[in-house]
Amino acid sequence: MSLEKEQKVVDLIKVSFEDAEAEIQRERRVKVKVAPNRVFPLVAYLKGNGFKHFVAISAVDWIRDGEIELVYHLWNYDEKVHVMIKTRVPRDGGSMPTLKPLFNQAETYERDIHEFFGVHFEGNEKLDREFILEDWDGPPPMRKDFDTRLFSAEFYDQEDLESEALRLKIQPYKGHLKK
Amino acid sequence: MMKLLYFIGCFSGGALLAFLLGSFSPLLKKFITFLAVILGAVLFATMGTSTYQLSLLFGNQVIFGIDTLTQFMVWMTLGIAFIVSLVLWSHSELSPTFFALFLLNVLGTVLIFMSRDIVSFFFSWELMSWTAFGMILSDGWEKKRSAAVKYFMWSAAGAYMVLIGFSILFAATSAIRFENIVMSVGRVSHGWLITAIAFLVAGFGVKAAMMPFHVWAPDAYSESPHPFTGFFSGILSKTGVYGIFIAFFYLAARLEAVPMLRVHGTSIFGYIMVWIGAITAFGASLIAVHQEYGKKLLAWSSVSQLGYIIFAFGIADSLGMTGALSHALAHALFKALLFTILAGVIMRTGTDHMASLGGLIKRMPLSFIFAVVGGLALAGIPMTIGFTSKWIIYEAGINGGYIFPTTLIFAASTAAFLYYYRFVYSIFLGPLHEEHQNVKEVPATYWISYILLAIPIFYFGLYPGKLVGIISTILQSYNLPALTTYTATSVTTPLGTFNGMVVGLGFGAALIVGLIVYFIGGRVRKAASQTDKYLAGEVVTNEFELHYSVDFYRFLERKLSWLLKISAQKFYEFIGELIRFVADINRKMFFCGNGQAYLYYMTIVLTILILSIWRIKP
Amino acid sequence: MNAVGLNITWIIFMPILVIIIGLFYLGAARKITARIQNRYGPPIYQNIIDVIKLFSKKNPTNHGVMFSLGPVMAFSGMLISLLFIPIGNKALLSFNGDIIVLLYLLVIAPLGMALGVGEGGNPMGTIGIARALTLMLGYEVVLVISIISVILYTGSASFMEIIKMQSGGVGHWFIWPLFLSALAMDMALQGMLGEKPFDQPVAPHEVASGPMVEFGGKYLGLLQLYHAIGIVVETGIFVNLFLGGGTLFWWFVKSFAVFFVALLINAVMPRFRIGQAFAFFWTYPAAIGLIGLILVAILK
Amino acid sequence: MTKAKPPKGLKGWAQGRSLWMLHFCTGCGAIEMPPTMTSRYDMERFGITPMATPRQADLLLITGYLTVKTLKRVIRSYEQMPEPKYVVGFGSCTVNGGMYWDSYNTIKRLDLYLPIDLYIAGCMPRPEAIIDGFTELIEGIKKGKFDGWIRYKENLEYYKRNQAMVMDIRKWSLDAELAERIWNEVQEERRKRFERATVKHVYELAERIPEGLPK
Amino acid sequence: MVSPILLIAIPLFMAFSVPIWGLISKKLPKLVPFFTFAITTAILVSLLPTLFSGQQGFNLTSVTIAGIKPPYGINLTFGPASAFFALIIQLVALAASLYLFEYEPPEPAEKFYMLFILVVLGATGMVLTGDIFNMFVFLEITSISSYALTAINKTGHSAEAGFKYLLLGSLGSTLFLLGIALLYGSLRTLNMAQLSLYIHQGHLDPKVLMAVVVLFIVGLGVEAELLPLNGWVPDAYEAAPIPVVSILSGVVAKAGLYALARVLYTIIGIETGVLNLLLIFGILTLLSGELSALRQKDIRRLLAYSSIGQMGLIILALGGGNSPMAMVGGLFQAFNHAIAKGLMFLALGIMAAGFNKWDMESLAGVGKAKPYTTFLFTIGLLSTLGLPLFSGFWSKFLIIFGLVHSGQVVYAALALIGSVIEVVYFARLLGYLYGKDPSEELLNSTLESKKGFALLGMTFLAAFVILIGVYPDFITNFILGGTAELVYKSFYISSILGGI
Repeated sequence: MSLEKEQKVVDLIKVSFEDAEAEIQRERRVKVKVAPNRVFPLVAYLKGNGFKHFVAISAVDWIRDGEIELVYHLWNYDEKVHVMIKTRVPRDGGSMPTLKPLFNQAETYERDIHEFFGVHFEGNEKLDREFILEDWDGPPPMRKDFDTRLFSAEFYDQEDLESEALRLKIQPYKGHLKK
Repeated sequence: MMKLLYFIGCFSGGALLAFLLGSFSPLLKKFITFLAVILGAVLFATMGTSTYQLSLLFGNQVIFGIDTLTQFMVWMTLGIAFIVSLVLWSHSELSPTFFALFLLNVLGTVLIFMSRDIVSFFFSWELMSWTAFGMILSDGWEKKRSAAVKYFMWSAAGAYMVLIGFSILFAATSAIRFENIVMSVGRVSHGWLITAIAFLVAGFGVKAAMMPFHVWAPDAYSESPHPFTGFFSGILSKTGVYGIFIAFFYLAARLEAVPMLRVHGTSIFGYIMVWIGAITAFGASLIAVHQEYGKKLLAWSSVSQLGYIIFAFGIADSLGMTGALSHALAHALFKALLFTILAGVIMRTGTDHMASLGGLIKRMPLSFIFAVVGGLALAGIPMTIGFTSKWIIYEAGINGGYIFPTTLIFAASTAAFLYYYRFVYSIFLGPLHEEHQNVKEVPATYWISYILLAIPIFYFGLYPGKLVGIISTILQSYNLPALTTYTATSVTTPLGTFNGMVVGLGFGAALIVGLIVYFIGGRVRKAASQTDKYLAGEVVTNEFELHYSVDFYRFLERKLSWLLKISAQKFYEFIGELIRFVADINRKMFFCGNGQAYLYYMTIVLTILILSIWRIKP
Repeated sequence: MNAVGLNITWIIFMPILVIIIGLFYLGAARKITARIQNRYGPPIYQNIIDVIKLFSKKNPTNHGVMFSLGPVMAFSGMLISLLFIPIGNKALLSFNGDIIVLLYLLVIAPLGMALGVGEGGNPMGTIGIARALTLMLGYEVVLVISIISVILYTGSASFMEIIKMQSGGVGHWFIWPLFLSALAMDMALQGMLGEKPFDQPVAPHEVASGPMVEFGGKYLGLLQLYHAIGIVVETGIFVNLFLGGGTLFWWFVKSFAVFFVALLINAVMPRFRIGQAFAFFWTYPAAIGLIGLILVAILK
Repeated sequence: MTKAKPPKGLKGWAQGRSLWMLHFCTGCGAIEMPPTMTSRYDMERFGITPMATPRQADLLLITGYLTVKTLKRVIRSYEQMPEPKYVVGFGSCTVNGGMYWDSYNTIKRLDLYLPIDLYIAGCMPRPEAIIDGFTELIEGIKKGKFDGWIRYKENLEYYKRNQAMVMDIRKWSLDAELAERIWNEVQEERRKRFERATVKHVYELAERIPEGLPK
Repeated sequence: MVSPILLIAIPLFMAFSVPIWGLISKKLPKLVPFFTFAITTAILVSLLPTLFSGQQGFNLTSVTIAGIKPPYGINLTFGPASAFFALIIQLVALAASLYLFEYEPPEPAEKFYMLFILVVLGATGMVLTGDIFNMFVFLEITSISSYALTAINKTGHSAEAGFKYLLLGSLGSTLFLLGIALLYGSLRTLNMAQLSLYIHQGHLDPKVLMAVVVLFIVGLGVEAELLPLNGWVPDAYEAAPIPVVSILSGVVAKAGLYALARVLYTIIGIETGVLNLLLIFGILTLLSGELSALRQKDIRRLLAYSSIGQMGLIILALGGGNSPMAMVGGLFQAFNHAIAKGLMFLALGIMAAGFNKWDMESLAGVGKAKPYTTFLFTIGLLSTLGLPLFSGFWSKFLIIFGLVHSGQVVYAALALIGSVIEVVYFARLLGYLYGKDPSEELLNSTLESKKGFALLGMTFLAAFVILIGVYPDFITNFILGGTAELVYKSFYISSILGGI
């Protein structure tokens, strides 16, 4: 199995973006690492070269490095090549330019990542509206330093509520009825 | 003689006084108008059935007569005029000119029904037309210009068609009185008679908003001053209907004998009118369904309802004419009611854009109740006058064998439910908008007029025979076929029977049963708030549009787009463009501002004329 | 006077009978649909249980006076329509009004319901009403074409006259000479009954059961009763016009047969979009009806 | 005020034999409903029919986990149902959070927020179990033994307080005044609890991350 | 003894005495036209009763000048038709002269007043004279004064307009003179009655007769605003001062119309087929005028085109002359048009006073700024549209009836199409006048209350419009007489030449 088309994509990127580390991950899969400020031009460049489908943005919390890695997925229907653009922003006060001018749907992914990872996307106007987490004022819950077990135990404090129920003589669940 | 002059003087004097004194005190103009209408009605009541002569033009005796039909139409006119003058008590913002023109308009309308000769008819006709235009004008018409100009142009065109028709008759018979024309109509050749009738029917058809002459009506109705619209749509259109009656039964009857002109057992005019009426009713109601503004909707509905009347006139047998005249009354009543209610809504909220209204039942319950009453009549629900007349029209259509037009009429009637529901839902039902939280109920003048209009609507619905009786008397006095099989509460046609009282009592009983069943069911819980609705568990607040009133029948519109694309409006716009093009060419050619060119023209004319003289003269 | 007295007895008795039979129709409908779908299905009296339950429910939400009056008006409107249709040779009130009167009486009920739904203020309900009215514009034309062809054929718009003309056995039923009209009317009936493929107004998956979205408890109970009577009345029109009426038993049998046909179609059909449904009515059934009408007009 | 009682006799029988169900199918349990409804198990033979709106429904069926976000909608729907009304918790997520026991956003025990009449345990319960649950329910209703809605009405403040601990109840309750009051009352405690739940999110946590994860 | 001669003599004297009055006081010349026309109107009104005394119900008096009897001497005829047109002229002139009180003419003012009187004098002369050459002379007096008045504003624009008018008018007069010359060459007489008699008796070669007809129509058509000869009209109406415009439309055009009617009806006779010519000219003028007005923005030009259209309607009505109804309607319409259009122009002058912008946009909302003037304007407008309660209704009604009665249904229909177009642009104009809010500039312009005298004159005209509109018989006898005088040649001839 030759990797000609993948190589072509890598070459394509290398021509214009010398600082990008592009490599073929496997068949139909190309991985690119760039600096955060180069993501926008790179995506724009790829969009102009047949990568019409903006698939998603995902994020990884590299807690030891103090960085959050953003992965932008693009897909070319003609060549059938998937490009992953990886970039890293600092965990604290990290910020990326929005991709909304290029792909409208990026807005939604950015809101999602903003809510769950706390990455700021400059230029995204809807970023401050609550999206999935309603009435949430804690830390972004998908970061690795968020202790979801603790949160679950403390916030949904069942013991408290149950003791109150016992005081009120409420039997929340009456058990099986005899046949 | 004097009584007629008093009658005319009452209105014209009232108009003059309202115009002169109205600017001093708003109360005065309202009072004068109110008084003039009441006084006029009293005077008319004393006039009875009689004939009056006036010496008008070159000492010619013009005739004003009152017969049963006149009484019917005039009482209808004065009744609605009374309603309007009552409602006007709450409208000080209208200028004195409006009040003056309104009285003149009523006078013109009444005189149309009274006049028995060409001169006075045309005089009254034009008086009625231009005063209506003046009223649109007097109400500040920044946005209304195109509608008003369109109305004025069309009514002028209609009036001129009438004029041509009359003048042909005059030229052929040398008579100006209707009775003399009818007597000597035998001397008129068929060709001229057909031409004259065609012109007359077309001319009257403009006023009766007959397709394809309807394009002015929706705009003009919707842009006229709100309290006046009921009169405009309910009564002024009836002058067209009356004119068609005159043209049709005075003159066209003579054409019955010509076999060539007979289709389907009736005259070809009748056949054409049946079709025109049916298409008008059907097309206009389909358009009404897609209107976004209340007045526009009711205006198109008016066009549609007038189509019913034209349809029924076309059938021209006893059932058809009874149906036409009774629907004339029915339409006047319920359309006046609906327009008056809308005027009240506009007065309180400032808009008739249906998407901006909604939920007013909570603030204006009386208006809602009467909107339902008007709607029942409009949709032709039994127990209201609307059903009485529509039912006769349907029976007439089927009995006359006009199966396809009748089907269209039925479809139009179904479409009436569609637009009526849209009207009443968008304005009165649904969620109440934030800015209308403090809207008040309409003032007393309004709801008194609602009640006054609702009484005959129900009375003639429960006693259909009474209405048919009145109309039969009229028709018999004109030696026209009349429906005779009726009792006070029931009417029988060759096809079937309708007993309004039984339906009414039955429904009353059923309603009681329904209520009993309802109260068996026990207590209910009042909705906690306006947002207490099931919307998939979501709480929808005012920031979202919960009022389903924009593009109400979008799916229907999509399916019918091919039909709605056919537009007389576009055709007329094309004609207008053409005329403007010709006008420009003409102006650039003959008034180019070049003295030389003018001299050329002069020389050319001189040369052509002299040469042609030498050639033509032997 | 004896005849009148009898009449009044029936007038009181008939609605109760029709309500019960109509509820059984609905139960049967569920059972039959279940059997078609290879299910066991609820008992045939299930709808009676439902109505009892609905009336026994407490504190259904009320959105205003018209909201309460709407179902009442729907029920009463259907009740009065019932009296104007001869059922099993019992004329009830139908001497006082003909087919056209009935057609317009039939409108009171939906109108009342529509007004009630309107005050409920739920946009889904209004969408349902808008759909129902659009559908009505569709099938009413077909219905009217069929009815006009019957009236043309018989020269009368009175139910009793029409039934009388069909007396004398199966051969005299108008379904034979007016087959096309009957076919068209049956299609229209499908829409009138709101059975698939014409159940867009109440489509539960699209508009949360449409008009009924805000109605619960006794409101819904009234609407169930309205629906039960409605089925009998609507199929009854067909029975009287084309199947020759008949005695009380046979009348209901015929009426159920008509309903059964609608049910079978309902059980196997998916749903049209509302625009499609409307367009459907104005094409095939209308064309069939018109051909029938023209044939009647020519042959008459 | 007399104490409301569950219906008995004819009413109870009719109520039991005609259960109209609002199924809140956000959880994975929804997949078990189609077989229950269709020809193999056919729950319509018990008179149980799915309904589209809470106004018509007698039974609120919650098929699986509820997040805070969906809980709001469920409460809203529940309050809109006419009485008598029943709630069936379906699947272990509704019992104790199930596999989402440590999720930051999933409520753990439904009966703290809504008066559950019946739990059908299992992950997921098979249609047989569902039918069994329904039969229990029907029999119980006929005998007037399920009174969840009465409990809810009588202890409304308790339920509202519980709800207020996890969500903003002001917008989502029909009784707006009560909701406002309770919301204001629980603010302090809610804030404390939130702090307690999030205060220890520090780097020591990072130590728990196993070595050898790719960088 | 008052004599119709005074109608000419007094203005003549007053016209040339204007500079003398000017010597006494600078303000005095301003009053001269009004007093002149007040006197002449009084004389005319006092003469009117004599018209309706004969057996036929009306009377025609012939006044000889210097005592020589008609065929040989010069005479003035004072019959219903002459008197009717004289009345029109005097009424309009009176109202316009009242307007002059408030109008500052361009210097030298004396000349303006002189010319003003002379125009009316010439027109009155044309109407009253019984001698065709005299008619030419008076036509020249009228037209030359009008040229001067048109150009009196001394701007390039008005000079151009005046020049165009001069060009067409003088050529027209020449053609008219040529026609007279032809007649005189053949028949050796200039007296109209005599000419009529000779032509009636067939002394004239038909070809020569038709040539004369053509020359007369084309010659007089310039003043009567017939289609290809009316190129001067919009320019002149736009450039001339407002009182002059009202005179041009109300007086000069009517005099030309009278001349045309008199020549064609009385001298030539309608049996010769000239009517078809009139019909064609009339309908073309009507349609062309109305169409041109359709998209006009400048109100003066709009009214000018409308004026052309109205003149076309009158000519059309005269073309339907084998039905007396159309003829009556035509004369009636001449009256109505003169009064209504005069009223409209004068009102327009006040509407734009101290402001001097004449397009619709600038005058939008004037109904709120100057309500009374606009009201008067509206009365004129509604009358022009032929709406009931205003005098124009009856004339339009009669014209259409008459046209159809004389068998010209197509022309009637075309005329009505023209009327519909008229409705469109006038309705639009009304919309501008009343519908909008007035601009600052308009509100700050001269108040209408400062123009009391002008308003008085206009009110006077408006009263006529409404009076006749409500009670047409006020004037119909007059018109019937006028029609009879124009149509029944034998009556005219016998009245002037003595019983033949």
